[in-house]
Amino acid sequence: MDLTPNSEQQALLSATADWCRDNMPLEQARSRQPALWNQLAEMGWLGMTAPGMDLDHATEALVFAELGRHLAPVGMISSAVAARWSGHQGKTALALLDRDLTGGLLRVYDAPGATHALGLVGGLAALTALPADLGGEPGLDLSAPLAHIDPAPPFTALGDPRAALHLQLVSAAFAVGVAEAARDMAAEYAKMREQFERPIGWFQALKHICADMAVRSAVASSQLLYAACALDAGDDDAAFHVASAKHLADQAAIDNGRANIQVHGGIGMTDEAYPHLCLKRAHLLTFVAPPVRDVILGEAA
Amino acid sequence: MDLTPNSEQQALLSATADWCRDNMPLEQARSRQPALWNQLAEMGWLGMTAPGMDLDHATEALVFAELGRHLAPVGMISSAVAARWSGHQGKTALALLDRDLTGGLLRVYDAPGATHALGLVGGLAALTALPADLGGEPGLDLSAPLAHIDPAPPFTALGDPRAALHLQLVSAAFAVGVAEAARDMAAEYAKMREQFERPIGWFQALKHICADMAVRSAVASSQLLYAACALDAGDDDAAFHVASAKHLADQAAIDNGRANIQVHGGIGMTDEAYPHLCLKRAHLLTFVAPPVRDVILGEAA
Amino acid sequence: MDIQFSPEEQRFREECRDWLHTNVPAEQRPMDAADAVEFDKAWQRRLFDAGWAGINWPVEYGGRGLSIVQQVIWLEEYARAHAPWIGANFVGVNHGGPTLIINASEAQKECHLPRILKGETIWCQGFSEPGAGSDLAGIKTRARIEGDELVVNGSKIWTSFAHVADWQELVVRTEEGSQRHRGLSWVICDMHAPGIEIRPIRKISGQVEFAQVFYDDVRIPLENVVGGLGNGWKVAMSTLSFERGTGFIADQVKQSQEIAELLERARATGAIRDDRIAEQLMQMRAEVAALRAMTYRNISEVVRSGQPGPEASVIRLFTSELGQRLERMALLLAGDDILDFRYGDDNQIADYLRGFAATIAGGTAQIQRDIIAERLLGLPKSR
Amino acid sequence: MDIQFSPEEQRFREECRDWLHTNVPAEQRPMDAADAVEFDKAWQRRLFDAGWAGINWPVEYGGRGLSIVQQVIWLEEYARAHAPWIGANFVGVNHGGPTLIINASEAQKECHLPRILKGETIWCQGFSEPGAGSDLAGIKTRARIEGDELVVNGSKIWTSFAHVADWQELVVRTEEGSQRHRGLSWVICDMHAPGIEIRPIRKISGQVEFAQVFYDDVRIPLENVVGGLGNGWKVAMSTLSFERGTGFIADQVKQSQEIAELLERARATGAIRDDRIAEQLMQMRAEVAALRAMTYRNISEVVRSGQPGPEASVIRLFTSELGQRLERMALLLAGDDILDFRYGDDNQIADYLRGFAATIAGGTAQIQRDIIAERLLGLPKSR
Repeated sequence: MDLTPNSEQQALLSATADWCRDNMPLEQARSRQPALWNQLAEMGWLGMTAPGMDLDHATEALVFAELGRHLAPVGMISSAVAARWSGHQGKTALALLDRDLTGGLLRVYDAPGATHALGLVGGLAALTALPADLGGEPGLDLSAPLAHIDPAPPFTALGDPRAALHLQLVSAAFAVGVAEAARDMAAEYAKMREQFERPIGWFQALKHICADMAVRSAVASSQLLYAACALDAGDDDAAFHVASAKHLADQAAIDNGRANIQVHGGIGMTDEAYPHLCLKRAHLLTFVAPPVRDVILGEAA
Repeated sequence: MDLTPNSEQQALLSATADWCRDNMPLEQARSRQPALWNQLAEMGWLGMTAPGMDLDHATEALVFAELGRHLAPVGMISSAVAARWSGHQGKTALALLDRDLTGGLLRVYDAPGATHALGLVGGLAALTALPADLGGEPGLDLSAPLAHIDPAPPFTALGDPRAALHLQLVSAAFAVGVAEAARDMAAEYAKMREQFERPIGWFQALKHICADMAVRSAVASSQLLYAACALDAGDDDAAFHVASAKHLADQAAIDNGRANIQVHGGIGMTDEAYPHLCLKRAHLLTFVAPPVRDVILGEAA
Repeated sequence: MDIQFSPEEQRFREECRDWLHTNVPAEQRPMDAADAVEFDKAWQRRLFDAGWAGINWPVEYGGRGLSIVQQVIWLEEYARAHAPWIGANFVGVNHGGPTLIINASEAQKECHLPRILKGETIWCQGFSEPGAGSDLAGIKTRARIEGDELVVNGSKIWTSFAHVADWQELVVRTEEGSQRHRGLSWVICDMHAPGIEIRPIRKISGQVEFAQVFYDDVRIPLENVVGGLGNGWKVAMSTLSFERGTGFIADQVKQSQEIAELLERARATGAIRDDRIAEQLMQMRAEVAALRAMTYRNISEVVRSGQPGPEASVIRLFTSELGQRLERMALLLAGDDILDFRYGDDNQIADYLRGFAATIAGGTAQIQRDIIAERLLGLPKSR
Repeated sequence: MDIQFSPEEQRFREECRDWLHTNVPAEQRPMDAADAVEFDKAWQRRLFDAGWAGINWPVEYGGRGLSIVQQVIWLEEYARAHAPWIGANFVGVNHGGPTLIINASEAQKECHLPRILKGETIWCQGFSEPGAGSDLAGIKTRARIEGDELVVNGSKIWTSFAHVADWQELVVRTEEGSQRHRGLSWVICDMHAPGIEIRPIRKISGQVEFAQVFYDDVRIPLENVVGGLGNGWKVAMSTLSFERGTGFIADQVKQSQEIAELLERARATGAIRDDRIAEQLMQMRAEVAALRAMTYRNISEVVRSGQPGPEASVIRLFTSELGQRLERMALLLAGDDILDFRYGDDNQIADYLRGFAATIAGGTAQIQRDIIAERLLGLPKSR
């Protein structure tokens, strides 16, 4: 039993953090260059658990939380799952059905350059082929081009039910990263910004907002790592742990996202500051593989 | 339109406050002397809106909030309603059915000396005759003797549906009083108690707990007065306003009751301090004429 | 105590309702900024011509000189009729004008007040600075006196309608080296004066509704000082006592319309069958009712004593947080529609994003709680 | 990273489980205080005789000298087996003993440690004072040195088991005029010494489990000072680093049992069909799982680095507030049964009432949030 990263994982984590800071800063998440995807592929992040790299979900969750912290493209979520379970290497777009079954509207994120999109259909991870020229425009989350297909084309479900858990896990990792990014942004601002001739972080009201952000992040990231290990171990309760991780991660991302804006005050209300990028991403992630209540309650069949 | 007490009401209020402080301090609410009831009757508080006194519900709500603040006996609630709608003068015990219809367990508060008990049965205020020797022992709320009758005897519903609204209104007034008592107790303690060489009320965390108590009290008491006026005016929405008042008053009483214990710290956890008396009373009041969700939603037939 | 209005007040309400019914424009306020200002000005003029501008302003400056309760009634009916947002006239009508009425010289009043009421001049605010947000007394924009002029240097921020305003209510530090609340002055600044530069700021909802204003040796005649040099803090604080809580009326009516709409939507989609949603809607419906009760109580206090009670800060905090909860519920009911939001959309997502301002602008929720604890409960000041 | 235990650890877990299965007493811990202490002592002796006392205490003082992970496994299995609450042995085994192990002289250790493990002596705590609760450094109880004795005057409060304890871990001010953290000493006080008076305090749940202790010229040999005169603060703070987060294990298992019971009750009564209740239960079930993850993570950190991470304060705060929410849910599910609660009842209402202590005792939730913000996030200290 060990829920801390080993030295290899730590090295990988800090390399990831360094790379992200240099090549994919959160501050540029308004729109990511298409060329970024080649770099992401080169770094091996589009198929960490796929045959070839064969890393475990625990390592993947650590790295994806770090990527999520820098608001990496959401298409990385679907790419990771497709590479592991379907053999589709490289970029796979992220598909969101507006109902849990095809027939309604389909939203596709990060379509340019992808031949397929992956999403959740009837509780299973499933793939669909994309029209060649599918582009997209920024939506609520400005970072990824969003395209619509109405009605949604047919999907082919992946055989292994663990693919859906994998999708939920990596999207939870992204959400944990968002929660941590918001926490750190708020804490830094609270140390630097002065009002009433003191840093605002000196005031207990602001201090406690930040403390609660730290609690939510710690809770969500701990459960994320446990869930990843449970998936790796083939634990009977893996579905419960992954759903719990997603639930807590979404909550942490949204609540920290909101709190971060409040801590920033007026500047947090502007497009030119960065807090809103975290919040908008957090809202998007709640629609990716949302947790099912009965799974968390242990009521599911 | 005027939601502030006029000069007569103000005079009555301050006389009530004075009397309560001298004769019925909250600090003695652990057990009230039976003789107190004679005094309450002499003061005219057992039938303020009954024929004879004919005061309006607005005045009654003001006075009952003040009485509630001193944790006056809960039997005053049922007495006020019985006097107004059934002609039963003097003390009427408070009846709580464990379901909304007879047949289950009946709890009776403040039975000694009362011939009847009044409670809510099937949404209507209703009376039942009590056995002559019914006594009682303190329960969660230590202030009033509690007796059990199992199964509940038959009740006779009062004809006017407004009697049920009246019951809800005066119990809401009691809850508003509890919320205010807890707020003031916490604020006083926060000014007096020192830690880290300052009054604890200097610390923003404690200050904001107290501020939230003030907000909850202001919200609940404003709605209480509006609801009382709506009942007086025969307003079409009176049932909505009274139910809303009860809902907000119960919340304020419970939440302020809890916050008051937290502000008091260790001493708040002891039987010898008074915060717990407010909280226990608040819990009792949630079972008196609880608000119906569909009435507040405007969904009720 | 009584929630009923007098027959005279009820007649006044009928009058308001009748006029609004036939006069509220069918077209929406335009999205384009320049068109919107023209719309705002025309609508204000129409209100003025029909006698609905400045209900409680003195008659000598174009107002009606009516009671505060009539002002409340007008604002209620105005909101209920979904009459246009006052828009660019907001600062002049609700803030600058009232401040002038209390503090300005006769000449200043005669010059500005009628024009504000007629929609002829647009005002903007110049209080907050990049370094002085919640801490308004931390103002650093300074004005030195040269002859009969002030020469202003510095910067203001969060200024709505800066680009279309003719005048600005500007608070500057006129005593060099003065600290905090002392040495400030409230001046009328000509927004067309040389040396003023305006940088628009985009909100997280995409709208560009406010700006940062830079002052580079901007010259303002000393006669534009209101309430005397060095009295700026007192002048700025006086405005609230003119509004006396009526500013909450529009919010209150808007929130009661919002909860009604949310309920309707939840019924239509069946979401109301989810107990969690029904419970939250119930909670907010009760709270919106309580907000009206609290607002009426505050107005009643003003009528009785001439002054709003300290509960005004409670109303302010409660309204702002309730508003945010209403917006969150709208977001929840919108489901994944929110993903298609784009800058410029004016819908519930824009309301949600803009709505963060409610607990920030004009004193954060944290400052409001300090004020409530200190003024209502007498806890010791910690700032 | 891995959530699986090694084969050796799994075998140890089996051993624990087997022994507990056959040895956990069927009878409840007695309600009567004197009987309860006898029960506690007998049970502790039984644990000791079977080799389960002091799993991670040094072998030379009667412990097993095993790893922290084995300690965790024992505590998990202990809680899962519903083994008796450690009761009167709590302070000795979990607090006084560990403090002695780190700080005491050889003579002090030999004298006290084996007796604690065997359940022969009962300890109580003497840290808090009426005027020094959250502000532990505000201690005023003073001890002057007379020859080879300390003479103690003052008062301590919230002392559990004061009336049955043999020894007390007592922190007093031994330097006259010293301020705050300085000039304090940690001493072993004989609770049978003359001059000690004990006033029981009743809790809001009716139990009398703690007391105020008064010291009137109580004489304590100087040799009972632990860790040196004037080092009391450092000694008191050292205890946590011995426990290193294992103290959270029992809470975590208890809360996972509680959520399971609440779910079962909600299913049985049909309350789970109320989406509000189902939602809250879901929330808490996820949180209890996360609490285990967080606890394991903290333990892993200790195993890897020898020190618990600063996250321990997060676990503490989170556990206390989650516990209170679990208790509130139990109250909600109990419905109007709560009205019949009487002093002395030991049920969910008693748990709810006693549970207020969780965010007060040992540092309020407010203090915990200060610590988290300052130590984890580096925000400036404000006290």
